[in-house]
Amino acid sequence: YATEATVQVNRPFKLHRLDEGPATEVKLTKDQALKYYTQMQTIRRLETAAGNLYKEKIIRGFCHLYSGQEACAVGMKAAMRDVDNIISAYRVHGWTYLMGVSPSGVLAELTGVQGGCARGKGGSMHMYAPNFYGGNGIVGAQVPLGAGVGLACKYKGNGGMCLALYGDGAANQGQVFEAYNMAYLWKLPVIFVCENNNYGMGTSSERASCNTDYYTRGDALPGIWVDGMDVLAVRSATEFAINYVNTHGPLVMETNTYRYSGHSMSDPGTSYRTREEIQEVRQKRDPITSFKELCIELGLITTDEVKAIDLKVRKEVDEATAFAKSDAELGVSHLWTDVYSNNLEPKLRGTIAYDIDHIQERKGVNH
Amino acid sequence: YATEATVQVNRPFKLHRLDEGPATEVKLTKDQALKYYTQMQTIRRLETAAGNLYKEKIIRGFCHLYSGQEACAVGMKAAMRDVDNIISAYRVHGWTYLMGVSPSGVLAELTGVQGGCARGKGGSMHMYAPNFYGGNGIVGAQVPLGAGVGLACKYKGNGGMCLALYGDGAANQGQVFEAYNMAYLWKLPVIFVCENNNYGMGTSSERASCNTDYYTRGDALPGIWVDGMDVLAVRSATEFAINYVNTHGPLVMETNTYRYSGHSMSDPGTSYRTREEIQEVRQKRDPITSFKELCIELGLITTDEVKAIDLKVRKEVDEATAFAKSDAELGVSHLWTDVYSNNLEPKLRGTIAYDIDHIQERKGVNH
Amino acid sequence: KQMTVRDALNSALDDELARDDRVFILGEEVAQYDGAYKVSRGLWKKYGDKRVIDTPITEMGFAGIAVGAAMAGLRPVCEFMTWNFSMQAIDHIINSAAKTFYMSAGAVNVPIVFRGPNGAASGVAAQHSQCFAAWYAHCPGLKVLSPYDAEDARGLLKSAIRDPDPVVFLENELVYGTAFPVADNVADKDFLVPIGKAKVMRPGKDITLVAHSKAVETSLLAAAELAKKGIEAEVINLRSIRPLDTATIFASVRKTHHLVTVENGWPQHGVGAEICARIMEDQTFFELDAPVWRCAGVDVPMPYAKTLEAHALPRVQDLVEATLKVLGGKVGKAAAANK
Amino acid sequence: KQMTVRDALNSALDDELARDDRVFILGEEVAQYDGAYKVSRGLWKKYGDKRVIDTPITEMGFAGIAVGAAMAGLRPVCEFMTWNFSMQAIDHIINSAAKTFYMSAGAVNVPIVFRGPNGAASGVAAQHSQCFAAWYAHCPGLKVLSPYDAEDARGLLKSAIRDPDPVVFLENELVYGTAFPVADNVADKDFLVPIGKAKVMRPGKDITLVAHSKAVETSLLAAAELAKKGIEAEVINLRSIRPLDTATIFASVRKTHHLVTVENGWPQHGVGAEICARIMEDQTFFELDAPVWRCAGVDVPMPYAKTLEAHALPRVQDLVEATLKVLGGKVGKAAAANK
Ligand SMILES: Cc1ncc(C[n+]2csc(CCOP(=O)(O)OP(=O)(O)O)c2C)c(N)n1
Ligand SMILES: Cc1ncc(C[n+]2csc(CCOP(=O)(O)OP(=O)(O)O)c2C)c(N)n1
Ligand SMILES: [Mg+2]
Ligand SMILES: [Mg+2]
Repeated sequence: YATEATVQVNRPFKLHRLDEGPATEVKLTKDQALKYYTQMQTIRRLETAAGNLYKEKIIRGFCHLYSGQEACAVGMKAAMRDVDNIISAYRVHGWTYLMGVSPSGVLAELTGVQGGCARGKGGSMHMYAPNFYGGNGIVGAQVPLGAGVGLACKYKGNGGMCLALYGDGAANQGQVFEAYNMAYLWKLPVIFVCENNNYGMGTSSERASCNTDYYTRGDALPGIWVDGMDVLAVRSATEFAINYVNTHGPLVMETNTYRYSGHSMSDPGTSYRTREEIQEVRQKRDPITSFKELCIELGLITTDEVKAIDLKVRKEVDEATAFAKSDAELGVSHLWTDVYSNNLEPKLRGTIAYDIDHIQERKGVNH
Repeated sequence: YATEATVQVNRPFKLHRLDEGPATEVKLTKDQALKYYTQMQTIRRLETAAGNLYKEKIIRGFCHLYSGQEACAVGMKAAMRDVDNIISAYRVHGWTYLMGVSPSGVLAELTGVQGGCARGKGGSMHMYAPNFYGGNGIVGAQVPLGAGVGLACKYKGNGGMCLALYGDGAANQGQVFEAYNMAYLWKLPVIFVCENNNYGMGTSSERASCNTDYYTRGDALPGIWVDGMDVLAVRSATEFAINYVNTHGPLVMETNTYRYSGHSMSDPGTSYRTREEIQEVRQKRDPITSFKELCIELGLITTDEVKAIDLKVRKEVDEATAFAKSDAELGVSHLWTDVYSNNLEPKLRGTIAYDIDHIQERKGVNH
Repeated sequence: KQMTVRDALNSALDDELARDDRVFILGEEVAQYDGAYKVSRGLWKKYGDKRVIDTPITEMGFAGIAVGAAMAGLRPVCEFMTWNFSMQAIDHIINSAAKTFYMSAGAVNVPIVFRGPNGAASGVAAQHSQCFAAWYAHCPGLKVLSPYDAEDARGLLKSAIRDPDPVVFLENELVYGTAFPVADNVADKDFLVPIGKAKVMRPGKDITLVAHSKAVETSLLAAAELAKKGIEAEVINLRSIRPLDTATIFASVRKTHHLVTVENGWPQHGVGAEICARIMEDQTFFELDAPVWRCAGVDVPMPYAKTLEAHALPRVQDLVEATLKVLGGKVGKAAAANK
Repeated sequence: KQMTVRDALNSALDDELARDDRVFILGEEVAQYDGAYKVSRGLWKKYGDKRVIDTPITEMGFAGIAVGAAMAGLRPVCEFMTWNFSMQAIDHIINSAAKTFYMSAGAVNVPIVFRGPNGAASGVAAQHSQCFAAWYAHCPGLKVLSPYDAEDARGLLKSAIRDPDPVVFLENELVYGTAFPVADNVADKDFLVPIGKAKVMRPGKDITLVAHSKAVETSLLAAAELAKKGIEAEVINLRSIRPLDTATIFASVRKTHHLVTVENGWPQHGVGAEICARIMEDQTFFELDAPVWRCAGVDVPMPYAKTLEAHALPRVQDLVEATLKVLGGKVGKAAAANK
């Protein structure tokens, strides 16, 4: 068996205003192979569990699954260094896990119990972890926020950068262009990542965008198109981009990907696209299957190892599910806990009177 | 003496995503020559008068002069048909006049008296006329509004279109990109006109924009760069653009121009650029002087005619100034007149009680 | 007869699209997807691309386009998928729509309706649960409606679309699917509910509960509870936040001498606060036997967890408690008198 | 000693830039142009490009960038050239800044100050004259300050910058150039005015006038007028709209038994409305000898013409009239007692 292999990325990168692009020939070690596979498989399982909990009406509100897009997050994370940051929209269960929250921390947040990573107060769209700035519910808003995180990196001179992720739908939001522009003027270390899964809710990218080559939409900002179903291509592009943005300033990266489920759990996801379309992607481009097959073919992972991982992941997610179902919600006093980092309101108002004393449990990382 | 001449536009157009551009050889009749000269001269005089009234403290608040940019408005107006519309920002004294308001209607609005075109209620930034949708004080906001006016043209099928004007500073506003995008998707008859006078208040275009080729910033939208100091070039480009947008959908037109005064009257306009820079433009590129010289050279206008126009314009603006100084403000009851087109508030609130009856004088054009 | 709020809104849109060809709908997913919450279901199929327009996710841009189209003679109905997203477009609602008629000295009125679900839904957390009633009603030039049931929804939406001024129309997702009993005439093509008039939903003589949107339901349930205690609460459904129908509130207070305001939005500078002030400034104040009391959403961002969320909004027991507090010693008396 | 509000703000920024290297300023024209209203004069020269940053005219974008930088550990002071333009960025102020600490269950606080001139200036008409005090103070998670004089401006801005929560700081352009007398310690490097405390500007025992921002000036002038009539008005400068210092208001009312609220913003759901409601809900209500009365901006968009503009805001005579109305028959008595 091999412990390292050299792989050619599947589909060529496309470049905008760049003379040179990411490496197309990449190294993959056995450890990496095991890790990426485990991570992608965990995300897939997590989402399946989340979907089921939603169907059981244990998860309320929205529930945006990432199934199909795993290679994007895992590939980017593989390239990130300790000093690097990421911010995204609401489709972030997978990212939350990658950034250090346990599967039970994620699922418990979805079920709104106290063991959730935001103690059940943030919910499906608002999860956080060190270097992970959420979890944002307003389409596009995370993009300037991410540029601001990049500004902080540059300001502090810590060598870090920020990945600011958004969808093909969000890519039309004006504030995204405002963020591109300022990031360019100020040479901020930001990678603007458009995760193009072809649809913004029920609207195909062609019906929403005058130009669906999202990697070119930064105008003066260089861009890279990458196959978002190929974890190694994403890793390679991100490595290149990290290096680029720290030297030259911002860049746009489009990851071409696909979401298997509806937009949120209430959307069957089949009125604006055909079942065949989804089936075809699942069969021909699934990021996990294709990576697994590649690794087996390269001799980096055995089928037994795959089975062992699958088992382990299933067990972990099952346990997390059980925890998310059984854990308790926060007590009612948490309604008025940590509204301010430095509360100065003499009394908070409850439903019928100014009779509540603010409770301070935490001060926040920037106190 | 000639009654018609053929002229070559001075500086070549630049094109973005267009195979063919506007005509570079244009016809100019004597009548047109007289008209354009009169219009440009009137605007210049109006602005000088406005500047003086401001210095005399008769005009309050902001006062944004258009001196230096006259060829942009006059050139566009020359190409506009009855069905066409225009919307702009706050630098619109000249446009208001071109769209049919008398010089006294403009200056009286600036001095806030009842003879003003908005009866003194709108003020410097909020003037209106048929097919002219203002006069907008929020940088960039007029751009989607203009796209909406274009949508109405298309919806009604009246063959009209809308010119949506904005500055180089406004060109970075996110909503401008949002408007481009929707106008393109819906093939709206809109010409997005970036009047690039090189500065947004005290910030040069290079310090504010990642790409100062504003005519290319519409991405999929075609663009034209035109010398905004050449009234015939602007007319030619606008004629081309009107034809284009009614057939194919929106287009971006950048008029390269210059403002002689400060941003508003409170800005001396010399801290962020040199006096020499201003002097140089005045001497070498002034839109009025150069047009006058051209017309004389072509034998379309005599120096006597020029003098006569200058005299007439001066007289008209002087009379308008006198009117704007002497006319009375509206009576106090106009404070509560025409707040709603169909008022339903039983009583409006004055400073200390709900004791005011709304007065309805007008219903508005869309009642 | 029964009608869901969703059908009430849908049929109102359908009627007005049919009645006036200047009316058109635009917003995210309103056409081919039939509306994120299916309010515009079937309308794109019926009226086509020209009249029902899907937009990209660019609220500031499409709200501006809608306002521009209204200025130029059309009658847009601009849907925000939820009102939370109206913050991206709020400058156009306030500066471009609300102020233009006045700024132009009566020249350019802006006939537009902005609509969508407002306030808290279920489990959608802090960024998706804000009530915008007080914010918009703060601003002259706008009319601000907050319907509760199917009659409100249908009659007010039709009035709003026919109105020549900009209207902010605040729906509530939680009742979209609720079927309400309606009178026969509600389905009439020209059934209209007048803008600016509140509706007495339940008469009573001991205390007035004044509410809007879903808080009307809470108030009705509280009134039922109170009835068991022998207290007759009058419930007023505001329907309109601007204009605010103080005449109806005052008439009720002159009868009941006690008032509790109920809203799901935040308290500070909210709807209840304004009602307190209006009463103070009117002769009706002297008819009060006790201070007015507010029930409102707890003054915190909306939490996600179910129990916390439930406690963040006024519940029936809160209203009962507030009522008893306001009635004070008179509770026994009222109950006795009502025997 | 005298200090203009502009210098007060400028020196506060200077101090805090010097004190904490995480503090930086960004906004339109704040650096090379020295600020549109010269509030940041000299700071770019002194601190350079890193600490004082000119932005393009893209409020939504730069406010978002500022909030992101705050989340990641910096202390931005984000200037809006005027608060009117904050509508473009309001989603970041509310959804990104105000709600994040709560949504993250106390993990990510957002130490940021949004500042700039608020409310009406002179002759700038409807789109440039709005007061945002009530809107922002409606929202939990924010602190909302509205300084009046130089002491307020300097002390509160310094407190705001040091505060770990998002602060909305509403200045008034019309007083930027006004020199106010200040105590010696106001210039101290560590002079702070506590957030959330109102200040009694003039003591009095017959009636309380409670105001914020430039309306404090109108109130002081009215108090002087009233003094001529033998009426002693106590004038309270709110300084902070959220938290609202009801303790100071209530203490005053317990003394004067009469209250008039004064603000230049619109009345409906305004600052005065909230004060009315708070009094109603407190025991202090029973100390009132007459209903609370509001003086506020006229409920219309701001007109441009000078006379109309002047009449759109409460003037001294309006306050006097309101006061006499509230005091009613007691005017003579008060005057006699004060002889
Ligand atoms: C400003 C705003 N408008 C609308 C919405 C409702 N909404 C939530 S997600 C979404 C679609 C976004 O599509 P895309 O950016 O492609 O991301 P994806 O869901 O495909 O990951 C919409 C319209 C929102 N949350 N915020
Ligand atoms: C949203 C918004 N932000 C800021 C301002 C203040 N402001 C008015 S004009 C202006 C400069 C605009 O420059 P540009 O677009 O180039 O137009 P020009 O003045 O050169 O005609 C600024 C910053 C405003 N009116 N609206
Ligand atoms: Mg998408
Ligand atoms: Mg400019």
